[in-house]
Amino acid sequence: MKSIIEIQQEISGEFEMYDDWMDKYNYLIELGKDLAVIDTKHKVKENLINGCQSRVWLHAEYEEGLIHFTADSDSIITKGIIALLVRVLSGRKPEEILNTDLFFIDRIGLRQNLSPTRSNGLLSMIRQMKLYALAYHAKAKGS
Amino acid sequence: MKSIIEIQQEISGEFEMYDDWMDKYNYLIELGKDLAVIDTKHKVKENLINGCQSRVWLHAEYEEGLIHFTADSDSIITKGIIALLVRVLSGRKPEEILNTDLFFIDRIGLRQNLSPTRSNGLLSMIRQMKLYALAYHAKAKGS
Amino acid sequence: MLKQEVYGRPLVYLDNGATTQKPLPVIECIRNFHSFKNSSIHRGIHFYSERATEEFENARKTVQQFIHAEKSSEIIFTSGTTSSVNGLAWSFGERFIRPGDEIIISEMEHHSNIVPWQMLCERKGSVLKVLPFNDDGILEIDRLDALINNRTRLISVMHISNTLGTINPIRTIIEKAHENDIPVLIDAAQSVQHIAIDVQQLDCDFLVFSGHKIYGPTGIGVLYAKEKWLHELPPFQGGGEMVDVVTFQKTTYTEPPVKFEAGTPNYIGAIGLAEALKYVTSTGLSGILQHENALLDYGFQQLSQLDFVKLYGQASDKSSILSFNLRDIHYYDAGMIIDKMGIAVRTGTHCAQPVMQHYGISGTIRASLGMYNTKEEIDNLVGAIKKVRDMFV
Amino acid sequence: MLKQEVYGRPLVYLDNGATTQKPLPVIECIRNFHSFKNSSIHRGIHFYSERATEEFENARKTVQQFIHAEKSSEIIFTSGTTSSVNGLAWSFGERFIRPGDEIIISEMEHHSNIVPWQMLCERKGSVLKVLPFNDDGILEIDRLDALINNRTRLISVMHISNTLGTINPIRTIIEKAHENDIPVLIDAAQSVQHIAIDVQQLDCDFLVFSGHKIYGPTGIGVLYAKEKWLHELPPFQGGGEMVDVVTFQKTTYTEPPVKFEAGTPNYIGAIGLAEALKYVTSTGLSGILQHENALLDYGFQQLSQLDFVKLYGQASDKSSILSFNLRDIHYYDAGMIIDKMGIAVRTGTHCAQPVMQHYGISGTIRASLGMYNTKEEIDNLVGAIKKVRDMFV
Ligand SMILES: Cc1ncc(COP(=O)(O)O)c(C=O)c1O
Ligand SMILES: Cc1ncc(COP(=O)(O)O)c(C=O)c1O
Repeated sequence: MKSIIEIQQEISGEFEMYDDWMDKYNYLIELGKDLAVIDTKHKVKENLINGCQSRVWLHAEYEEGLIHFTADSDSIITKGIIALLVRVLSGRKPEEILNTDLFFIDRIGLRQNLSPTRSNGLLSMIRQMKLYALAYHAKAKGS
Repeated sequence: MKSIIEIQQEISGEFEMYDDWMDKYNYLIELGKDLAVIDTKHKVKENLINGCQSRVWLHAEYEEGLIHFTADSDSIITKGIIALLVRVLSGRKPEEILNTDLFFIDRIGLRQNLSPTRSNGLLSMIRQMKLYALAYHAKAKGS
Repeated sequence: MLKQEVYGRPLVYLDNGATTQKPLPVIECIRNFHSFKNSSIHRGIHFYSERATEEFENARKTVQQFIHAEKSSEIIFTSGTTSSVNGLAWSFGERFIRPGDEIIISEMEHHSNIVPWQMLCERKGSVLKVLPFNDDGILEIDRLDALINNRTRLISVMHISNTLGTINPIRTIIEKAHENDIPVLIDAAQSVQHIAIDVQQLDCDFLVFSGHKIYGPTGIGVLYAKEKWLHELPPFQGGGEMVDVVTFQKTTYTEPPVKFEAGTPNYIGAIGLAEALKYVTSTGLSGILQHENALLDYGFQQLSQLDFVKLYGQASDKSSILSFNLRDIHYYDAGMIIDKMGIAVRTGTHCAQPVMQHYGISGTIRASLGMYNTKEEIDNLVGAIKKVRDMFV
Repeated sequence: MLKQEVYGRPLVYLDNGATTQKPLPVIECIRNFHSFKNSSIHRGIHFYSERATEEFENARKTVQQFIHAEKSSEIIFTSGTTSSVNGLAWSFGERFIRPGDEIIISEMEHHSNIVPWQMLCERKGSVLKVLPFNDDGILEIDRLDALINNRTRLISVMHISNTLGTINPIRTIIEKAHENDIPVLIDAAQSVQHIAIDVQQLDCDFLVFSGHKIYGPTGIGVLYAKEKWLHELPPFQGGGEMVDVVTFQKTTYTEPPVKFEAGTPNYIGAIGLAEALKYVTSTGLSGILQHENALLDYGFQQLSQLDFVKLYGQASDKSSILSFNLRDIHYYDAGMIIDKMGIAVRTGTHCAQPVMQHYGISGTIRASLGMYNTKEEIDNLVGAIKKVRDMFV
């Protein structure tokens, strides 16, 4: 499996192919459509993330030391963004998730151009993923 | 007795002699000092006029169809202004007071230069004098 | 005739329901005041303070004339519509509301005309009743009679809906209310900038609006109250110049409107607002209305032709607002793409969650018009919507 | 070093306690925002709305840093000191005040820190207690212990007196209060512009001030509240974005600080205020203080030499304010003449009638200093006072 850094570089490369922000959006939409469907039993209120104009469900599972994320959103662009985050962060160890610097977000212009700061969806998603990592990290250390 | 118009012209003439606003103030201060003292029994709360930073007492008496004003203030400049108003309006018939146009106020620059609009002393004083006139006018007609 | 000035940028600004752009004279008036005239108002006796006070009181008169109030003392400056409603709710509540009393609002209100009454009802044990609207976005005015009873103390309704654009029959509501001796508050936040208001003709008891939605500055708003109420209602804030005599034993208040304007008012905001009202008046409200209505009709017609567009608010009496969703596309996705094409629209609940609940949706896309918008901008919007459709299906 | 810019006119402006003049960067910031950036904030997702929101939230951070709050969410924007106190009095009162509870203020407070508490006490049947000051204008801090008891719920005092200039020993007050688990509100309306404030070091629970007194715009103010209070206190106004879910059955509120900012906030005011704070910071508060103190000492000394001048406020810990009367001359007469000489001072009670009652007077003449004042201006004032004396005797 590629490292978090490698995957981020890979994603940055993919986005660099598009000059036009419209094409970048189109790509995000594609990614959103392709995101593996979340189990409907996880599309529950407890998994909702605050701070988005669109609704985002994020579910985490911890197996053999790794965290697996599945997610969904009623906004397809948001879903595309989540798809990227899942690709980078899912299947990793809690420590990795906690310590990683998500440089790809700035590099592909996600923060400035693709996602609005205030609706805060992106930041809330990342925060929530890190919170899961923190929780499982504590659990792993405790046990 | 001179008419209200004549007295106003007279006052305007007196003020025209002074080029300097400072001299105009000095003159007002003189007038204030010279204002006939009000009977202390009339320096009561009921005779206080609202809307002045300084306190103003205005007393009116109605005798043989004429209204006589006496007044006082703890501010000497205000007293000077009252002295002018008393000179113009005291000893007049209610109708005269009600119908008069106090053109001297603008002509000597009282409104713009000598008295502040907001502390509203001047306007309050005139209003109060006219209210007395109105009251005595109604009384005269009623009786 | 509308002066088609460019307010800074070639952006297509269709978010006038949220806030409006400021005409140059307003911007310059504020700057000019800051640069050459600034001084605190009331009781200061020095020259600048005098002049600032005079301009502030003239601003009050400008507002009075704009809404045709009888007296300028009926105009209270607040910091916005929300403060106006909250202030009144507090004050009216303290004076007139007992447990079991009822207040009527409508189902289409903005949160700012819902929550203050809910807070009041919670505090006083009173009851909030709601006049519903039908799926076309029209108030079911026939049901008002059934809501009114001898415990009804106040009716508070919006003049124009910020989500549906509906112009509500406030005259009828006021008449019915007054037949039962019930005062009426009109939330004119979305109407003063579009339709000429005459509070004396309407005979409303209270009327509120915000400066920033009528081409004026932020942080300033108006609470109009018929004089007879001003003496009965207690002040909603204390401090500063609103007092007559202050001792620790007893404080007495001064006359309205100052009684209701505790602290240093936003006098520069008020003066800026007056400048905006003058601008609107000199442009001509009837011309503005005609222009906006033509745009609205055109936009409505264009969007109706697109079968994937669902429009909310089908009232024939409608103003300046196009609220819609695109089939199978989340409003948030659509909004992001429309924004990228340089068009500012608003997405979400527009602070009117009950309206969304009515339609069982979580939000809409809203384009709201101002006097400076053009037919080309509507075309741009329609083009953008088609493009969005292409991207997502 | 103070930049001696001319703010518009060669007038001698000594009414900074009432309001301050705006530095050019502040004026330009506001104009610039109006011209190129204006858009409503929060939840709008279009570019301009995003950017306006970001600037507004950055303004909050600037305020946070300026008063050294722990978190930016502890900064609530209001429309001014008076609104801040009223909002808090309402909110704190609803949550914590029962009949018989006590609130302590001081005898030298501004009406804005008296009347809201009187209104609260009247509503809740609680009791207002007053910490007196002595004839030098110094709080009789020894008497605080006797005022505090187990019914005391809050102490609210001003940091610097707007009539006497006294710098109050707020650290001591806060310590004493906290020993008894009593929260403290500091009215910093006259101090933030003169003295560096660190709310964490002071450990005050609440602190309030106005934008317009610290070289910023009117219509904007700050309520700082320690985070632990923000969750406990109910919102003081309802409407707009401060809600989470609104239904007619039940409305839930969002997180602080937005929970306390109902309606469209004065975001342009907040951004202007932040610019003013940056200006003050870059000028340097310690330099400002030093400069103002030197002027104050000089002015105090000059006026002390005139036997017909009676100065109020003899505290050694004093800031920026000279309050006085001239023997046998009404302050109103003096003020008018001083104004005519191009010097703006304020006369009257300065919204602190109890201070006047303490001295048995009806008002004073007040010269209050800002960072741009000069020694020449003090000389002008002293000259004017002598001239007044000559005119009236
Ligand atoms: C000490 C003090 N507190 C409160 C206020 C009230 O401030 P504002 O009028 O800006 O609300 C002032 C201003 O006069 C003041 O000097
Ligand atoms: C109908 C209506 N009422 C009230 C408000 C609240 O106005 P403000 O946010 O200026 O207080 C708005 C603005 O969004 C509105 O559209």
